[in-house]
Amino acid sequence: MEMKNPVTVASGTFGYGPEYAELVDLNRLGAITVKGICPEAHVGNNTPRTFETRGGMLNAIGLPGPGAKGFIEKYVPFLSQYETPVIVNIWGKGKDDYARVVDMLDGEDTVSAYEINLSCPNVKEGGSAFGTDVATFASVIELVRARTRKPIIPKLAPNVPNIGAFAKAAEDCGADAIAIMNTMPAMAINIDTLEPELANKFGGLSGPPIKPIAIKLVFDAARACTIPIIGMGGIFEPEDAIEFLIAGATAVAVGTANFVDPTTPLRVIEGIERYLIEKGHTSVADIVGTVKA
Amino acid sequence: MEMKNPVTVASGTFGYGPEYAELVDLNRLGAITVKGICPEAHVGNNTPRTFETRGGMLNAIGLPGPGAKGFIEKYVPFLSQYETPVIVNIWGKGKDDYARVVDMLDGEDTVSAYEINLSCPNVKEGGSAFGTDVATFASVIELVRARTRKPIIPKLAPNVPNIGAFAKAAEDCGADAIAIMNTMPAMAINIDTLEPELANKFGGLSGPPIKPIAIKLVFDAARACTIPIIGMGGIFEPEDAIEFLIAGATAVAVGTANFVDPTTPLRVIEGIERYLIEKGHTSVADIVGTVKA
Amino acid sequence: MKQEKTTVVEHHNFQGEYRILRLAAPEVGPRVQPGQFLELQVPRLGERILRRPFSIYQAGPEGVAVLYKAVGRGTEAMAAIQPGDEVDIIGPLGNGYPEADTGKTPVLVAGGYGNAALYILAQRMQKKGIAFFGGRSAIDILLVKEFEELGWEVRPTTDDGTLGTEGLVTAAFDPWMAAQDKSKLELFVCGPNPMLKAMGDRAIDNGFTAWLSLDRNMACGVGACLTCVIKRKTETGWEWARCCKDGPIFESREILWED
Amino acid sequence: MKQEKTTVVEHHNFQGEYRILRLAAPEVGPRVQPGQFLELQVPRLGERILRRPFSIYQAGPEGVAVLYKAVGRGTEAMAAIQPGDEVDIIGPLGNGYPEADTGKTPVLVAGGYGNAALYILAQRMQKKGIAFFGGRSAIDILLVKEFEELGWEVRPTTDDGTLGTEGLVTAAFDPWMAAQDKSKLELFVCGPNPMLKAMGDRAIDNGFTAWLSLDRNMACGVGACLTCVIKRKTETGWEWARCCKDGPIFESREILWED
Ligand SMILES: Cc1cc2nc3c(=O)[nH]c(=O)nc-3n(C[C@H](O)[C@H](O)[C@H](O)COP(=O)(O)OP(=O)(O)OC[C@H]3O[C@@H](n4cnc5c(N)ncnc54)[C@H](O)[C@@H]3O)c2cc1C
Ligand SMILES: Cc1cc2nc3c(=O)[nH]c(=O)nc-3n(C[C@H](O)[C@H](O)[C@H](O)COP(=O)(O)OP(=O)(O)OC[C@H]3O[C@@H](n4cnc5c(N)ncnc54)[C@H](O)[C@@H]3O)c2cc1C
Ligand SMILES: Cc1cc2nc3c(=O)[nH]c(=O)nc-3n(C[C@H](O)[C@H](O)[C@H](O)COP(=O)(O)O)c2cc1C
Ligand SMILES: Cc1cc2nc3c(=O)[nH]c(=O)nc-3n(C[C@H](O)[C@H](O)[C@H](O)COP(=O)(O)O)c2cc1C
Ligand code: FES
Ligand code: FES
Repeated sequence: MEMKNPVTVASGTFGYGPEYAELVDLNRLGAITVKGICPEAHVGNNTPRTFETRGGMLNAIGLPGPGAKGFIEKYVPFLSQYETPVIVNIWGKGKDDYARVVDMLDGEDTVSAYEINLSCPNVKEGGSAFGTDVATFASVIELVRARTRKPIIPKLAPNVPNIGAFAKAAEDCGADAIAIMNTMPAMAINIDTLEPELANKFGGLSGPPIKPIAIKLVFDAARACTIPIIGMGGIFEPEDAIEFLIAGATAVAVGTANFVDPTTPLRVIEGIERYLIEKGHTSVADIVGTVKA
Repeated sequence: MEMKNPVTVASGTFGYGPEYAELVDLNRLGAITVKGICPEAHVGNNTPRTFETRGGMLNAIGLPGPGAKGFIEKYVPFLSQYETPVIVNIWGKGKDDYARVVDMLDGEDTVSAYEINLSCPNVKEGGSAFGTDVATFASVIELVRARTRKPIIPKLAPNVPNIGAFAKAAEDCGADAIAIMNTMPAMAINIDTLEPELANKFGGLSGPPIKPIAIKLVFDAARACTIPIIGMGGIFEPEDAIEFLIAGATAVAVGTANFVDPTTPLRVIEGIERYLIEKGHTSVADIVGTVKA
Repeated sequence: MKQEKTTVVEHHNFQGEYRILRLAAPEVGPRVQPGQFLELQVPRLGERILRRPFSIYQAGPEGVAVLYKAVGRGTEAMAAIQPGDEVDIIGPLGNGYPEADTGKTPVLVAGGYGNAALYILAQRMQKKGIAFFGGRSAIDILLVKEFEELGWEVRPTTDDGTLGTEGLVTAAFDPWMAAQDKSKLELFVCGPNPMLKAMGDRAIDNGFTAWLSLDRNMACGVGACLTCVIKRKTETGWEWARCCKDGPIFESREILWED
Repeated sequence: MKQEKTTVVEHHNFQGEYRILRLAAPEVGPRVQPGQFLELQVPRLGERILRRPFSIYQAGPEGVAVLYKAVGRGTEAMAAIQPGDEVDIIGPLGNGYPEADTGKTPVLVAGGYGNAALYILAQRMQKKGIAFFGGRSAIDILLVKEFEELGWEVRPTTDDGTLGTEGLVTAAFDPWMAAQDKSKLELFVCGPNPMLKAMGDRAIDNGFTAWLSLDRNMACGVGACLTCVIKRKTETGWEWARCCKDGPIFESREILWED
């Protein structure tokens, strides 16, 4: 898969493509990463599903979706109109779900790559459970690797002390790249009702608050593996994305910022180009991992 | 140790006591928690040591300090003037440092309790290394437990997937309480100089951005152990502290907020009292862990 | 749907705690259909980041106006907005109300900002009918004169009886409904959930149509985040529908009310 | 040291990019010693939280004034401060300059906001002497008239020669120093680090005293966080000293310059 530019959108913050198509020219994105898909349609969590926090937000959407078949019927025709590569974020309640969803999607040319969600904090089974134990993590990647020739991009959980071990494991299991980071497990409680602000009790923290955490994880992972890293976490301005690239990310994803300003991915693309010119670089590769540390 | 009220200050954000004494009546605090102390004087990291981020800050002070002897000479006489219990935050480069620093301090009546820092992200040896592996974590607590009758309060690292295991281990090893959370490992890079913004490269994220993460950790820990939890992380307003109590903390600590408004601990104490009256409660205990989840 | 950097033309207190914010929005204004809303980025919201959704009170070639009440951080921060300020909006969003059935008597039922949300509809409808506005007190009943000037008969109700019938909006609506050919009624409702449900129940029990405008917390406003979902009935049971994209207008029979 | 909620009395452009902010601060004002500073909480700083340190330009029973330049987020956000606004400050902070040695000729050396930082000192010193002010261009040399009115002889230097001697402050200071009895000089310096170091070196080489005011990033301003440390010489080597609490004034011989 060739990304036109180093900027994609973060799964779950951009729907399946059509939602923002009136506001953003999808052909200008480096890639479109769609909301998480599992084999069968999934209903997700009850409401409230999101909550705004100081400077960011919590979400516990719970991966509702049309399932692989529904995705192919409802969204592939739309997505196939664009030249932009489509990264499908996949997840499963059990290991074999990951294999099944790949089998169901692999025939679609429109599906350019798989982002393997091993880190969703908002589903009881699957998700994060797979992302915080290196052995389980590796076994899922091996399973998926055996099913497809398309690029596979495991998405790592942030709440581990040793992100490097996961990055290394991903590389060893044949992953083509890794994505860092998913949301940070978090919680908010209403002090009048004593109820959690989210129906799911817990959620994932995203937005500007997590950026310094994500930069550290990307830096550590870049030292531990040689495959490309898609960095994300609180990218709201071009400078944020550039910081990820310098820390060691080869590409970046804009997430929560889409809700605030849908043109953020395009502003980031332009901002990176401006920065490269200013600094006299000819390609993004010139700045990847150039941090003096 | 009896805290007069459920509000203390977070180690490292309030110096050793004298620094804020002109602005805050130390006798009104539930306890004074001082900056980390190890057996010998320690120089700490180079500058820059802190950096402001969106909504919060990074620090990599590196635990400079006068050492146990220096602390006793320089600060114990001052602290002994107050009725407020003093919690000494202790750390070590190696396991036995923890034992040595306790041996050196234990004779001082002014030292009411030890907060065992097993989670400082900013020192090469010690700190976080002890806080992310349950076995090592437990061994340090046992060591300290064997040396003192005073209350010991291990301080947990946030960057683990299973905080409950650490809370349980602390309880099993005879800890009297636990403190959650220390700063979150993080990083910021200057995109013009390509240098990390901190001389130590990495630092710990603190302030409002981490509150939802801390609330989740406190909630999980409260389900895993029966000893009291001192909750901290981004407490800037009374409502923040109340949220920690409802999540399961028995007491709270105000950290970064001291830099912004030194009266925060006092405002929090008053705000909690107001809330208890409003809701018709007679003691803080009435709301601890009352979250409906 | 457009994203537009608008300029504030006017911002003043209207009635009670309600304010009117008028924006020069040549892109969004002309596209507005009755019942649609916009997502407004509150300037200087500081440590909060999400946009806030607002129904469109007035719209024209030159721009839009919203009528709002300060209820929390976002709307309170809006107090500081000055004429000349730039305000970024995304809109018009959501599906408007369907064309009114000219064979029926149009009935508007609203409370709070709902009155404003129905104004464009009332304006553009050929056939004028009757409007039931509910509120706590006289001060909360907005736009009575404006709706009358459009040719609508307005029946206010207030909890404290300071204006019109004392009681909930149903206190005025039910006796009126009793005297009507119910199959000939078409309701357009915008207000708090209890009002929506009460009207929806009546529509179902009495066999008329009621278009309800739902209010849910939103994050994106365009259908991407799946925050604003409600349960919509299906043959087999129910499915999630997005208020922002599949709504905010639903017919009473579509909605599966919870608790 | 007091924390005070002050009221903005005056806020206006002063010269070039510099502005003056005057605060009614009856608690802090009377306590100020020359060379001290305060930590100011910038209103509406939004997503930034830390206070910003500012030298005290003027102080009296009624309050204080700071003279500042917008260089980043915090100082830019200060542009929006209006008379009547509440501004929370902590001060006075740090150790002021020591009593001047009346047996010596007081020499002030400053650049940028350093001129303002020395104003109270210049005001309160019995014996007036000479002041060397350096800057990029004429527009950057602040308060020449004000210092002259206090009875000081002012020798400006500018990089571009638009005012006074062309070159760095040393271009005017060195020739002047050559003609002096060096043991009788006492310098009070506030400006960018290179200026501090240059003056410090001359003090050491020529055996006179130079009190230097250091500028370091600060978080707490009261000595609690250990952010603002510099290396201070000791018999055995060096130790960290806190600019905010142990400084910001240090004698040239105390400082171990890095790089
Ligand atoms: C379709 C629609 C039309 C509306 N039209 C009007 C109108 O015309 N006039 C009017 O006065 N009001 C209208 N509202 C209500 C208005 O949007 C709310 O009053 C406003 O959003 C409240 O925000 P606040 O920050 O002032 O209050 P707050 O209580 O501070 O905001 C609600 C709280 O929940 C948070 N929050 C809000 N949405 C979300 C979300 N999706 N996920 C997580 N957290 C969230 C906020 O950030 C805040 O923390 C409408 C709402 C909808 C959905
Ligand atoms: C003792 C002293 C006296 C001063 N007197 C004056 C004066 O009289 N007039 C004047 O114009 N300026 C003065 N300054 C400089 C003034 O404080 C800075 O210009 C101001 O802090 C810059 O802040 P900013 O947000 O505008 O710029 P920024 O560049 O945005 O601030 C500097 C950046 O570093 C961050 N930062 C600042 N301090 C810290 C810290 N301790 N840790 C981590 N990050 C930090 C800021 O938040 C910001 O991100 C003085 C400084 C000191 C130390
Ligand atoms: C509302 C919402 C829904 C999300 N859904 C998914 C998802 O389906 N799959 C996934 O891997 N990550 C999901 N994420 C995580 C984002 O892809 C991203 O990793 C995270 O939000 C950090 O980036 P940000 O701070 O830029 O938002 C979601 C995030 C949000 C805010
Ligand atoms: C400048 C600074 C210094 C700190 N020093 C210590 C320390 O010496 N020992 C320790 O256990 N924690 C230290 N911490 C962590 C705090 O005690 C606290 O756990 C953390 O900052 C989260 O709370 P907050 O968000 O309220 O600041 C320090 C934090 C800051 C910001
Ligand atoms: S608010 Fe995002 S889907 Fe409706
Ligand atoms: S700024 Fe905190 S010690 Fe000086």
